[in-house]
Amino acid sequence: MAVHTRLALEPFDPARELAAFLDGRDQDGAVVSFTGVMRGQGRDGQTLERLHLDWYPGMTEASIAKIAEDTAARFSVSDVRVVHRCGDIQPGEPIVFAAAAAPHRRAAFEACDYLMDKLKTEAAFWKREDSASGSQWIDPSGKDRADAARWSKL
Amino acid sequence: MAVHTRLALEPFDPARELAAFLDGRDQDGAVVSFTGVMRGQGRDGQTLERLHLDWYPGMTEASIAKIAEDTAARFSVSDVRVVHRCGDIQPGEPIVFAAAAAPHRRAAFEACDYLMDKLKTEAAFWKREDSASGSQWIDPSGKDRADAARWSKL
Amino acid sequence: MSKVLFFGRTADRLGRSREVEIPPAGLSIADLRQRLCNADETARDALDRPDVRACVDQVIVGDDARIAPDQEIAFFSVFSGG
Amino acid sequence: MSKVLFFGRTADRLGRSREVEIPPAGLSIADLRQRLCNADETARDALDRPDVRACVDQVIVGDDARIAPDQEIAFFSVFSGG
Repeated sequence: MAVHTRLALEPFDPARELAAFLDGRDQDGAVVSFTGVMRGQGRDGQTLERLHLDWYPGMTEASIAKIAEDTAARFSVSDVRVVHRCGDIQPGEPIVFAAAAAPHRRAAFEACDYLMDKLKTEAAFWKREDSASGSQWIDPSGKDRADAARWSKL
Repeated sequence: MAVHTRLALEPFDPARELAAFLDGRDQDGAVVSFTGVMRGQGRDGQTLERLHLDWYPGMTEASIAKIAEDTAARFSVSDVRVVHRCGDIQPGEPIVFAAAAAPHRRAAFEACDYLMDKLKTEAAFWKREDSASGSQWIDPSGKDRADAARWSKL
Repeated sequence: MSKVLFFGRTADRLGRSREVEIPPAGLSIADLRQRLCNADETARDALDRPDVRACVDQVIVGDDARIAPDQEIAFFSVFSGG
Repeated sequence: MSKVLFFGRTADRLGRSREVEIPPAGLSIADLRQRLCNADETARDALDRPDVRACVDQVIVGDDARIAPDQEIAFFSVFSGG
């Protein structure tokens, strides 16, 4: 089993990540990936100029690695890959690529879903939305928290 | 909303499909993709030489398009993309790429999951596994049927 | 002559297609199936089965559906899915 | 001098870091927080809040945790997630 995680300080290409994740794979029939793209609109509908993801060098990488390893241990998956941007992110740029490979597709879907729920609530980032009307630090949404809470019932 | 489906007679590149699906996207934050790869082992553990997906030109394309359109109508998704191989497929080659884009990740996950459950049970293909010990036509597995049946309860 | 198409395990036994004569007045799927089955044992083995469906102009139909000479007809076992 | 790091909205107010003197005998997080708050109003506004957590050597700790001069200390509000 391989767990690969990376914090990206510069824009990255999700398609390249998928290509790398698929490379040489012939025993795990199912690969599910999530790509999160920076939206041009904030939660209140305002036009966003930029998303800033502040990070704590070392601790942020460790938090992502831990979430990926927990996911791999919890589901019947062969491999997990996470690439997460930090710093200033422009609309349209990828924020996160998360993927899970498994012999069966249900495990791959559940692992990727879980991975994202955890990354959205527990990864060591501080998120700020910058728009023409100012900057605003963002807490995890109630929706994100509710999504993450689904797994504690299993 | 755009629904793009394609029946591929030759090997295709899932990473390129993801790149095309992501291109120009800046209002839909969430993209979930599934890639199904031809496994080197059959259901009984035997080494597979080849998977053959027989298809009915015209009807097979229509069945895939219908599944993709039903998915787009059922979930709050912006775009759906499906590329499905047919013919002779070698171990390690992609069989299917299915992706959904949505403003919110839950809809994208559910749409992609539903899309795959339907493709695995309802797409107009006839599947044959070829191994050294012979060829065998395959029906949808009980697991695939059970997965597809989950959605009728919603 | 009209062409009847076969797919999947049905094609394994009967080949990709056979030519049949559909009378101008048409024929029911049940009649056509019977005719094909009467031609030889292989055809009977392959087609006289409840899981082998008929399709006219790419739409799955029941045994009482009528077919005209210029329609596209196919027989196949249930889809395996992708 | 030891460096105390700040992140997120805490860093917005206090900058990325401040230098503090940790005595060789060590200090509790509560003491350090108090000391920083006493320095100026901005620091009090930023740090004297229940949602601002302390972290020693990249592990989140409670207010009674002890810190030594060579440890890495940080204060920040709760993670937003990615």
